[in-house]
Amino acid sequence: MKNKKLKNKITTFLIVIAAYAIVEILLLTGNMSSLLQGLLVPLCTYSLCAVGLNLCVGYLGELSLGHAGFMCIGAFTGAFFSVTTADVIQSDTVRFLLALVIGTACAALFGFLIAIPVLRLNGDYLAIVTLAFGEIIKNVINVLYVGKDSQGWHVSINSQAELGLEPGGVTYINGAQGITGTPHSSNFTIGVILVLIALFVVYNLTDSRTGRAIMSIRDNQIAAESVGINVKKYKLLGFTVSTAIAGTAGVLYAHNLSTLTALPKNFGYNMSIMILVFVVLGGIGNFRGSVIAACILTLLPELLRGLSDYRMLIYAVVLIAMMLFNWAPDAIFFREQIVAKFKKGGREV
Amino acid sequence: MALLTVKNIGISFGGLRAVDKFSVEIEKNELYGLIGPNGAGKTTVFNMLTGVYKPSDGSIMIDGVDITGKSNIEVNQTGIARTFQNIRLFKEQTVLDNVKIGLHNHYKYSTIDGVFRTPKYKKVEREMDERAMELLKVFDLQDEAEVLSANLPYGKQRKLEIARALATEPKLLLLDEPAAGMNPKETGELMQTIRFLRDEFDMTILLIEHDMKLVSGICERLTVLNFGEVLAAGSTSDVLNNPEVIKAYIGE
Amino acid sequence: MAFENWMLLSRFLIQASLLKLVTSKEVIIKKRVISAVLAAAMVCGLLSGCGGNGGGKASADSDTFRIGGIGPVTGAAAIYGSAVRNAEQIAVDEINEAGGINGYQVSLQFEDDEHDAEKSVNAYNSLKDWGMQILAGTVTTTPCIAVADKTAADGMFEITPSASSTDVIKNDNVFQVCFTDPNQGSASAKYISDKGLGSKIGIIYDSSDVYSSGIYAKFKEEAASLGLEIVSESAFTADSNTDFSVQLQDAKDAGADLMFLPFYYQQAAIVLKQAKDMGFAPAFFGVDGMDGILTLENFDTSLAEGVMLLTPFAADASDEKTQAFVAKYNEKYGETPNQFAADAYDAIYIIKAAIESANVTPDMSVEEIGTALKGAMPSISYDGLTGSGMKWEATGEVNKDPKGVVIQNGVYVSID
Amino acid sequence: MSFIMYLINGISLGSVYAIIALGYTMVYGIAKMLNFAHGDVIMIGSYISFVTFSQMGLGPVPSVVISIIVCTALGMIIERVAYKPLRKAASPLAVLITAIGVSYLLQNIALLVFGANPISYVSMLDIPPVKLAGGELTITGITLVTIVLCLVIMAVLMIFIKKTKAGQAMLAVSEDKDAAQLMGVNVNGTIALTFAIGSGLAALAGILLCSAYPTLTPYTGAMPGIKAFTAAVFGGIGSIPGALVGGILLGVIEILGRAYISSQLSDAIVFAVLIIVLLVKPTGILGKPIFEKV
Repeated sequence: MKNKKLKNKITTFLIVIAAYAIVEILLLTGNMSSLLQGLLVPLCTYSLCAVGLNLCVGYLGELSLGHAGFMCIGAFTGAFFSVTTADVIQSDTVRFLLALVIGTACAALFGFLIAIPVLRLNGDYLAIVTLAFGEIIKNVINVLYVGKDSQGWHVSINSQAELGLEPGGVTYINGAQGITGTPHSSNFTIGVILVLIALFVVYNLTDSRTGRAIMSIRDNQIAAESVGINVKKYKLLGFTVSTAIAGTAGVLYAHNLSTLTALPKNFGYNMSIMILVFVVLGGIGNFRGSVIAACILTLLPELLRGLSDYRMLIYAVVLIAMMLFNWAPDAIFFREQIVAKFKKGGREV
Repeated sequence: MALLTVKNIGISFGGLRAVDKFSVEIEKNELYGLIGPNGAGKTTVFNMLTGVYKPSDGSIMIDGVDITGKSNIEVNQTGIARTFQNIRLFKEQTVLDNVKIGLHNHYKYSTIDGVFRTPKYKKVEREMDERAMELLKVFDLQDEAEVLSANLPYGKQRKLEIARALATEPKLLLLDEPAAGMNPKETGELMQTIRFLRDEFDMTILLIEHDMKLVSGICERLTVLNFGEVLAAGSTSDVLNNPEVIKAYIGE
Repeated sequence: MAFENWMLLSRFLIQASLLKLVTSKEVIIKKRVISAVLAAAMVCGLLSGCGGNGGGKASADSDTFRIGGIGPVTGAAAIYGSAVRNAEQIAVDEINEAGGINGYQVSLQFEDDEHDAEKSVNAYNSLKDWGMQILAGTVTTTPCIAVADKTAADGMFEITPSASSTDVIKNDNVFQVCFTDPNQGSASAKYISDKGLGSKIGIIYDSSDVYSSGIYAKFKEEAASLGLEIVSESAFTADSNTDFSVQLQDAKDAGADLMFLPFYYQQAAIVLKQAKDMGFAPAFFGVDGMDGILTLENFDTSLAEGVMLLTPFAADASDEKTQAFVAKYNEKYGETPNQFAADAYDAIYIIKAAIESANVTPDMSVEEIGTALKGAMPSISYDGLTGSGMKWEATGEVNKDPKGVVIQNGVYVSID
Repeated sequence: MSFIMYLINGISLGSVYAIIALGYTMVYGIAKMLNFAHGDVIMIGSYISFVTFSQMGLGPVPSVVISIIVCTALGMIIERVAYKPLRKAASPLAVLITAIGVSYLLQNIALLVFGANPISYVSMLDIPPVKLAGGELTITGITLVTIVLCLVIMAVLMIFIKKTKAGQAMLAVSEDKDAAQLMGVNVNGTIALTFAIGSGLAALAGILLCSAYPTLTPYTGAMPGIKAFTAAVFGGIGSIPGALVGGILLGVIEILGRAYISSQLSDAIVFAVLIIVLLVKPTGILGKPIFEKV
């Protein structure tokens, strides 16, 4: 078992590194389309999110429909740090690394604070509460105004005018307009490194004393309590790590675009659900699957661009078909039969 | 002084008195049986002893420590471990990992050690593996260490649950119908194992059981529950010959 | 193009399902290596496949201008993107029929961005692969800011029909056809003050929308300096934009005699109906987003009687240009065009005017075209559907006069 | 006086939520799944009634009947094709994700068929508003109809469940699917029936929703759907009176929050109240407590 886990881990790392190498070769030889080049960072972003959520869904056994909200917190705190320190910290790399740390930490902090009361709830109720938190975060950020002038910082949750900035003051977070002018610091290499770090953390975490405790809660909370596992602590820990990874993804997201707004499309419940789709399609508890599913489902609508009006329709159909193919007991039976046939055929040859 | 002293505990569910004025004293290294007809409140007593339910009155002392109203996590850490009537294993994990979760509070390293695979992690993991294998050997499960616990046959699942409970290094072990679903041969083996635990691990054991052969074979003393109240208590032979007990079991 | 994508997609899906097959629990132990190889092959095949696609860029015909468009044609903002796409297509077809620009044909490719910044950048990159030389987009503000960053880096000329925030034109390569939001806000306040349209003003705005909150902020500021009294101001969000009873009740209680509604006509239609239902009848004043309300399918236009709005475009204006455009749009798409469509139609013709003025040719590089057009913009003057004598600052902002109209008997009538 | 007006508006909005929430809660109670596509079935129902009533010129009754029939059929097809194969899947999340796929599918079909342009929905019923307190308070006809209809539907549903065999079968399936099966209840049939009823209700909900808030687009159902789902959880998901209580309360909180706290933060207020309610009462206002036997 030990060996199997290790092999599994190494395979995943090798796949990510191989994919990175292939991409870099294609980039160097100029064989990659602009569309794909532009998608490289988003692929890392969504892979990160999916890995983070999979820790929560697959190992902690709790359904969260609010991970886009944590991504949003990471994105806004990271971007806020970057735009406010653009003059202070000269080195782009240093600033971005600090933004990553801050965004991750803030998302983790919020995750932690939210988890304290909320993890008492079970199943679908927990899911709806996380969804609610995600929506609250989005709503609040949309009316948040933060600016600075010689008098110091001004904050309002009503309007930009209410900040009462002196002439020459700068509005950093401008309500629905969000943050504009975030430096473009994300790149594919950093993205892949972050994915590898996240994978390293989740693989090692789940295959350790802590991970076993987390999984024991998922498998049977009463039994876990009966052997003295501090259920609350490990639930909090699992959830917080999961939200921290979502926060990291948020920072990466924010530094890939020059504008950051909290719209239903990018940080609403729809995005939370999209991340969940990656997790479920890739296999609950299977981190490698999450990364692959995130990549496939992010690429799919882009590759379908040729279909013009039918694009999202086909996407929906493919999604339903993939779910049925991967999860329906009948389909699994059918698949296993085919695999068995293949194996048999192979032996005869 | 007795290892476990329970005085007059009771609990109600929705107006129904499930257990009333239950008292028992169990000496160290004793094998004690809790018997009674279905629905008599035996499992409820276990649940109160282990902190799953809080008794509405009465007190529970283990080894001089008052654990009345403590959570089941604290109760375990104070020294009571249990198995469940409806088996509760960590089904998605291996047999070995199930026992290692039991070792959780006795072999420690931090989360950071775990993530970064420090030497401490390696050392403690090795020790945990060794200890867990020792425990599995007691139950003859060493060959199934890497099997997913959900895939074990029923009898072995029961044994694994005991092994997991033992891993928490309890002073008192509560077994809820350990022989349920076992055939006579397996029950025989189980009896031997329970005796072995008592002798070799110096364990004190309280068990609920319907299999009278097992009860009369290994228990030294018994308490009989009927309709939530203690019907009789005393040495096994006395209790089993008590006409009231026979009446309660056979009925009118 | 479409066929290539189909091929790519089918290959991709087959590989994906094979991978899934191989990673299914049953065989996972034995076939792990194969799975890894397959995954690598999949990534490789996919990426190089797309790479091949990208190579097509070099083969761009040297006698065709390639204009790209970006906007939401699916998702909640689809109405704006599809209007722009349709109108741009009409303009391009007209130009090609009339012999092109300086004799060069124009081809148009429009990509969906679902009103999302990230998808918009994807759409932009996809258009670059297609060989786009000029961008007529993007339609909505937030995505436009993200894309404007990319066009600036590539030196591409960009003209947005309808993204109205001032952040959009921060870079000097981006020009607007529409008014900027602050511009509309202050123009509206001035108009109301000059004409004495109301003394107690109530405002409802969409706080989750850049366009609406931008106009609102400037309007409020301007109103204060003009001495207009704002008695009630309340917001709504994209997530609760179907019920305005509270906002209207608040304004009614405050005795507002003019409601300023800086948002789009779908919501305005509900506001008008709810106001009528509750017996609240102040004057209503809208901005260019209100345009389209009369042609909203099935809308009871009597509700909009007396509504005033500042709009550069009116679908039932009597000038020949507008009538021809509306007729053509109606014939082709079975709908009446809204202001987005008009802006987009103008955008294509403005590109044409700029190309003619700068004398660029399709064989020039994207950057050369960008520099030339950027230089030409401040010197051209254009008469279009959304204004006559339109001129541009070098910053990208348009100068044109807003027209005040009032709705009477279901048609726009000029106030002036 | 404005407070009373706000209250009435809240109840009006809430009763629309309630009627949508009924569909969610029934399906959840019996199939234990969040049918994310429910909001989109509502949207389809509205479009069908728009086509039959405003475009084909049928009367109100035939057009309501047709849209109910279409939605019922649609609901049953969705259940059969997309959900049933996954009922025994290893994780309950599988069917949730498929429901999301169905939701995308319905939205995009509507987008292709009806276009992105919104449609101004004309109410079928032309009931004059009721004026109270000398014209200070106005209650629109559609508000009254919605509230009355909501109560009637709820009463009919409760009677149906209490008095009919099929209703009892629903109760049995919602308590314990396997036990119900052993007792000879046709579980598949019962679940299909639940989807049929839920989707039929969705048609009605769509018509009422669009009559009260008359803009119809392919995305009309999404947000009310989520809010109604929230309402169902609020009231205790699986409970029919809970859907009513949750829906009305949610509507009232939304309106009062917007009126007295902040119009910008009304969504946040609604969701914050939801969270507080669930923390105090983890299974919603009228939900049954979950009890795990040890």
